Amino acid sequence: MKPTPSLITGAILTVFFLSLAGVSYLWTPFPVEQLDIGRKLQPPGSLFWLGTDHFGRDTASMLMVGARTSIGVAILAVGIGIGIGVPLGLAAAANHGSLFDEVIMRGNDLVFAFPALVIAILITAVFGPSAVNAILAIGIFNIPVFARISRGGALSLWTLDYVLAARVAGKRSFRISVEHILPNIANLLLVQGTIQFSLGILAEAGLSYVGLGAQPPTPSWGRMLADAQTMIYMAPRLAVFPGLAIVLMVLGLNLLGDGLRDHLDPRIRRLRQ
Amino acid sequence: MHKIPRTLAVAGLAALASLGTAEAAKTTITIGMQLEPPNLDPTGGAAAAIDEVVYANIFEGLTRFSADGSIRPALAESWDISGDGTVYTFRLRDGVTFHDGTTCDAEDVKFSLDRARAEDSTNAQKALFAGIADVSVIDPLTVQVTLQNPDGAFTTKMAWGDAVIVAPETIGQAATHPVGTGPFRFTNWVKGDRVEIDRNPDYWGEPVALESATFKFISDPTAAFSAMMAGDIDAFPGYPAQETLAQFEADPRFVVIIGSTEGETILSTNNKADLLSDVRVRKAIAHAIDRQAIIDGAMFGFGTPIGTHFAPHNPDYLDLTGLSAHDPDLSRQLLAEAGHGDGLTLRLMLPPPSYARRGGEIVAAQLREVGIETEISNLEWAQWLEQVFRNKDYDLTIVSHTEPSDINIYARPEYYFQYDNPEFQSLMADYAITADPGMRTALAHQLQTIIAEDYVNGYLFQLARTGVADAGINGLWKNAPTQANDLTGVHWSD
Amino acid sequence: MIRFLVTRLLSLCVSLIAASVVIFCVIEVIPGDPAAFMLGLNANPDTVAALREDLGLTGDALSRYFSWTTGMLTGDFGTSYTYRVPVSELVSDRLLVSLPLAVYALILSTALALPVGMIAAMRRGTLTDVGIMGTTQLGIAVPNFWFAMLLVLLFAVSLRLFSAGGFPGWDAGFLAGLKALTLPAVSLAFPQASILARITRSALLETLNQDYIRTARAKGLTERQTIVGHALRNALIPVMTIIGLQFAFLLAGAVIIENVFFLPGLGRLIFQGITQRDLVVVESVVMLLVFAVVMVNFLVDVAYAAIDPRLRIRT
Amino acid sequence: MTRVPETKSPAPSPRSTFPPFRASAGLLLEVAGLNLAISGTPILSNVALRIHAGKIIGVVGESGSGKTLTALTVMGLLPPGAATTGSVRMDGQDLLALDEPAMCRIRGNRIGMIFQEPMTALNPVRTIGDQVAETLLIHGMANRGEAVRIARQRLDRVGLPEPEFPLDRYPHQLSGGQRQRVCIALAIALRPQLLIADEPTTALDVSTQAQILDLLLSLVADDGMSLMLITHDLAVVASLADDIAVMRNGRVVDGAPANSLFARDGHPYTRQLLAASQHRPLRASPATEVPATSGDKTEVDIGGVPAERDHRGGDRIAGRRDAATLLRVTGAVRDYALARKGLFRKPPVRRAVDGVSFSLDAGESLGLVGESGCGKSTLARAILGLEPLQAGAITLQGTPVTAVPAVRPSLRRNMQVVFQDPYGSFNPRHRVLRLVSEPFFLNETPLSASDIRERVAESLVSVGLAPDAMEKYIHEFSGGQRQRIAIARALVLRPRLMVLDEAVSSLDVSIRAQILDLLAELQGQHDLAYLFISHDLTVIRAVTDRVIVMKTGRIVEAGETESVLESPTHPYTRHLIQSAPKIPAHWLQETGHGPPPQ
Repeated sequence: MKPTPSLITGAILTVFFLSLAGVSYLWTPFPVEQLDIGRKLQPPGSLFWLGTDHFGRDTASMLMVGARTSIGVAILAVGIGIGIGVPLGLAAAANHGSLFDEVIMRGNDLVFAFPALVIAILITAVFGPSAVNAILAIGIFNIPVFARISRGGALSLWTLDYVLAARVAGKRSFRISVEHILPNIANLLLVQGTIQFSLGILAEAGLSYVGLGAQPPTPSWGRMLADAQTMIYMAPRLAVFPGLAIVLMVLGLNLLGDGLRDHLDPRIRRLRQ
Repeated sequence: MHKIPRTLAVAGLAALASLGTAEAAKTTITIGMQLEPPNLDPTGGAAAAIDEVVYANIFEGLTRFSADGSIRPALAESWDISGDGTVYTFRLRDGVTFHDGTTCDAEDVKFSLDRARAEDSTNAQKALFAGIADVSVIDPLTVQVTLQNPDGAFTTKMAWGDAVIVAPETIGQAATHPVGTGPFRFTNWVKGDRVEIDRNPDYWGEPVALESATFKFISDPTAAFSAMMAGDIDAFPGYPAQETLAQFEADPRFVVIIGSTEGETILSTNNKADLLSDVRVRKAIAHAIDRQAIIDGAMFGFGTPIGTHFAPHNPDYLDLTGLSAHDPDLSRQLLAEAGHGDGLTLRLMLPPPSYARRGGEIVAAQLREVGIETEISNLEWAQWLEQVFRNKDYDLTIVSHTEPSDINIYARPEYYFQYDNPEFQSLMADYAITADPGMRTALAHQLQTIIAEDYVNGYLFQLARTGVADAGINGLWKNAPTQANDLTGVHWSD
Repeated sequence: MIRFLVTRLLSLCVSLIAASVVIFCVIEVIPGDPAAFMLGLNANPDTVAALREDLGLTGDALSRYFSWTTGMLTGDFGTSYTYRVPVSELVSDRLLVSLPLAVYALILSTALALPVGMIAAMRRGTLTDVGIMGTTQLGIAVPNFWFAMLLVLLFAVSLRLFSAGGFPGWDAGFLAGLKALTLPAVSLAFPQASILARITRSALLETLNQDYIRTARAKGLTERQTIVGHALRNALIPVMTIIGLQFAFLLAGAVIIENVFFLPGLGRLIFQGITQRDLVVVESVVMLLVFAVVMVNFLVDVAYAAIDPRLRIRT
Repeated sequence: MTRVPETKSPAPSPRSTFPPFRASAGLLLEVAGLNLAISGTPILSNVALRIHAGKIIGVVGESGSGKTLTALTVMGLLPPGAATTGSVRMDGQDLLALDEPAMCRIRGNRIGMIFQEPMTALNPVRTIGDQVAETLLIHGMANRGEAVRIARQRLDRVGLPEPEFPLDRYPHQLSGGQRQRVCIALAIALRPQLLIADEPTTALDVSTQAQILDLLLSLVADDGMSLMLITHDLAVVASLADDIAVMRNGRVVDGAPANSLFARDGHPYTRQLLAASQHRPLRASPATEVPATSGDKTEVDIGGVPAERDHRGGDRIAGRRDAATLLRVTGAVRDYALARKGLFRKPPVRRAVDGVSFSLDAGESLGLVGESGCGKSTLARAILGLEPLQAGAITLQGTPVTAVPAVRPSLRRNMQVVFQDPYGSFNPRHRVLRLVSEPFFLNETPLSASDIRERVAESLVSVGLAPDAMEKYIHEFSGGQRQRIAIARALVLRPRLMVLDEAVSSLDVSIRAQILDLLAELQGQHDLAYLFISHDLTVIRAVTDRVIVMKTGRIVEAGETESVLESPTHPYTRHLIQSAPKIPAHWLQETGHGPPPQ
């Protein structure tokens, strides 16, 4: 099955940023904690590839370490979403129509009703702004997304014959959910995972833009944008580079998500053959 | 005394600027401000923004600050002090009326002072009136105030925004519809956007040049810059985005006004914290700090280094920066002596303003150079007040104390940096009661030297007042002896 | 039909009550005391206590919860601690900004997205389709506050076409108000339009695969007649859900945009409320937003029934 | 508002008499030398058809033979990427050469078409009157008022009269049969010269199917319209068509007037189709051999197991051993709660199974027949312990089967199931080994991996598949092979009872014959009891000893299969048997292909 262009570009962009974050653990052009007011606001050149910021820190290194923050927060938030959302969704589908199912669905609608960003701000106000709280705030809003997706996918599978056959073979709903239902909605979760991952990046950028994401000295793209905002007229590049990083990362993930959906969806696959 | 830091101290979140009104008519002006006042009753709230709208414009006190910080008569035409300095007899100006037409006389003065010092008073600066024993009306134009003991600064205290004279009939809704005796009357307040005032036709003093004025609230630095550039704002006295001042200096349309404030920006140290009770550690911290780097990095060069807790523009200021010069090796040596050769970790709490957030990052980096690791946590004001100020649950924090001549906070052991030095406290008591200028200067120098040598805090710099204004405006205050935007003297030149 | 609406209304009330409980509890645990915040650094404890009494902060949580909720039912949201004015008045001022902004952004987004989505669906696989899908991918990926920054940089500061932000108030003329909301609306609308365009395209494609489309073609309808006569209305159902969700987001999610353009909207009111610990404002406004979202979902359900007879007429 | 009941049209008269020979009317439409390839893969090659005005042509063939695509080519509704050569001439015009606007003027006006799935063929959000009137409006044949009037007429004509079927009714308020009538109405609104019907009755019940076929017949007779009927069911074609074309792998392999198609020795494939549709596996008696021709799309056994089966003697019917009763169902009742009417009133109840009692002995084969919705599948699920009963009892070898809380594993080991849909019965992510060995979950003592492989291999071989099939995934097998794997799965634990729920309904005729043979053979070897559920009488007749006929949850008739089907006592059974289209007996006698001698 020949992969589509969107799958390739998506994969390239995503791998680029992931490796960027990975490398930043071992090496960055300049140490990020070290401030040197003397060399502040240098234009991009041979020494500082992308120039320096108002504290004299090398923008390229900041971007690399910032990638680590953004990706870390977004991945863990998706992890929370899957870890809690999927079991809830599967359980709701398993005893469809019961009170438990109703409660899960009502709970989902309730969480969707809350304005996500405002609640994130509230959480960080209560527990103080930090990367962990950002993960929590974004993670909470991933749970209903995955619960709803996995419940929808599972419901359609429960009516299939092979699930009935498994019941005839004496298996109970928990074992059926794990052995039969989960593997067959894995594609669904993978695609939704990439989408929520990209939304997580945007949410983390938003939170740290208003100062509620990862705190100094850990660099984060959102806060780089916020700091650069006041100097946008003197050094526009300070605002352009982090913005571009966010856009390319999110674009990569969305393309990867779309590509995977087409690649894995049997209906599309059959059309393509 | 300490108030929430003045407008010029805050980089913080977005505020409001009105759309460019028609080509600015010459008799009206739009002033930019960073923080919106929670309400407009100076006697009921501590927020600096309240005074910046109403002080000298809408409300007036017995006395008032002038541009250079000196005190001059306002509603009190003149006063004389009894021999032992405890009885003040104020003679009020005749024919003064409130904006609602009612006359302002001794009864109103007595009401204002009694209300501020009452048991259930919610006046933020209640301590100003603690010294008053009795207020009595001699005749409609004469008020006699008796103090428990002499107070050299009583007339200065009466010039504070919290001591303005209000009428009993109108204090009820002063929070939203202030009625004072000032040259401007309150007309409208669009919450979250602007406050509008206009000229008071029957003002007792000489009429002001401006027809009307609008205070626009913009806290976001970039928004402030865009609003100034786009011409939406005529003047921004407490302009937050110091990094863009260079562009205004280069633009003929604008003039940049650099002044100083009463804001001593310090690295407050919790003297009772176990690691920091050892003076050698505090000394090591002081020597690890490069003040000029912080001024350049956080405030883009605006601000004057200070060696002690005193405003440089004050005549009694003593330059003690030498005591805590930047000397990392000395710091490392002191730390070793104090038994922290392998370094230590301290918690650094930072309130919202940009001097704290940006300054904090630079200080953290400088301390790291000498082996002191810091865990930064950024707090909202509410959290800072509760956790740092009231519960003293912190090691280091950065804050700017913007009250005028507030070195007396070092005499209060329960104050948040918990400095308890009996010798300093007795000296402070003498300073408070001496009126003779020569004696006060000598005492001031001694006080400054003690807290410098004790390395109570890391004294960083005096907050500069960076203002930007349309080149055609004059009469704006250069310095900020108190939190105010006094528009009485402001007028367009062409 | 009526029974369908009654059950929806019932579940709506249940979620509102649950929401109010959740909000109240979250607010209760926020550290920081409004009175201390207002009185500043050196206010001595008894003045703070006096103010707490004055603001009604004392008293046990349960009675405060009931007074808050019953108050809300009668439209009295309590008085703001910092502004000392009824919260309802504060909110109505801010609503005059947030609501028009949300509607303006929604109209822009829908007017742009629906035609674009349809064209992409009808010309599936051609260059136009790939082009449109590419731009919408970009549209989704751009953080709206960064886009807003660029807009201000370009239109307000260098071209001086628009003001850099702020809101003159509707009394300064409808057009003036609209002009002030234009840049914020565009920066909100662009990402939403991208999402809506993609969903319109996939909904239309899904519908075009249905059997009744083939029946229509067999009756002699041209492709255009089939789409207009049959596909559009059926594709509208999923699209409407998204529009409903987007409106709810625009109302509450514009916090950051309101910051960049310093608009006196609901988002910033909450933000200031939190920083100044003006908790009664935060409680009431968040509750109002949840109410708006739930109502929007309810209206979308009603619209469903209007469009889809299967819901309206029980067999 | 409950669904409107089927309209009662006069009982269908079986087409016993051969239709009077029609004067050879003019040639309406001729397909000549038609080749079709879709994005490169060849689909149709050199298809030739002649449709005469006012006559019915039947196009028959198994799934994938290209019959539907032929029709779509005539209508010009081919999917993107389709390339055609050859010609489709109508009234001197080659339709293939026409541009889209011209083709749009023909569709619905001169050629109408109806499709297989009536439930989704109508736009759910528009009224039926609106959709019928649209055909007129689109072609500009009438203004708004006239179009509605004609629409009302056409709906009456197709048997949807005014009072029960106002124009403002919506599709979801109609049954499958009624919706197909609306589709017919909108296809013939402009009295087209030709109506193409692609499997019009496959998705419908036997009795509804009969009504629709009669409607089509009357339309042809009264309006002189030609009909191109596409189906896979020989009996439907035989009972209706004037001429018949047989298609296979995109070619027309045989074409002739209906009465002579089976008379002379036509194409072997035609004969094979006929034989397969009449096929009755000799239970414990030699099955008729089905020649497996190479290259044949139909079933080729994987792994080289010889197609012929060894013949074993032993007469099934006479010597039935009187074994103990295996399964006993007494007074079973199963209710489903419907949507709650009032908020507090108890929800109304639909009774799916209403007091059913019967018994099944070991090694016996019992048929359960009835139209969809008669409760036969619900009963089967209740027997398997998948759904609880509201009343009555089910016992297997004496021990009661109770769905709630759960059926004991020991009991479950004795009964297994084979479902209808070969594509939905298997988890696509598991290998065949794991699929077939799933029932081992019921064993107290888990078997070792090698034992499992051995038992699975043995089970696969017994259903005619090679042991190495266990390493493959399910998507690597055809429909017929999958059903064999399903049987292997059901067989692996040596159950006493096997429930077959429409197990062969979705298979092509020739493959169905092989599966029925396999089932007959396995029953003999393992003394299995079958509960065979189907709506297709020919299958029931071929496989079961006794049969139970069910209608709306109740047993209306039961007894020996032959006697029930030859001389039914209950009127409903009689109606069922008559409704099922049959190839006229005298056609078969002439060709010597009648049912094999007993």
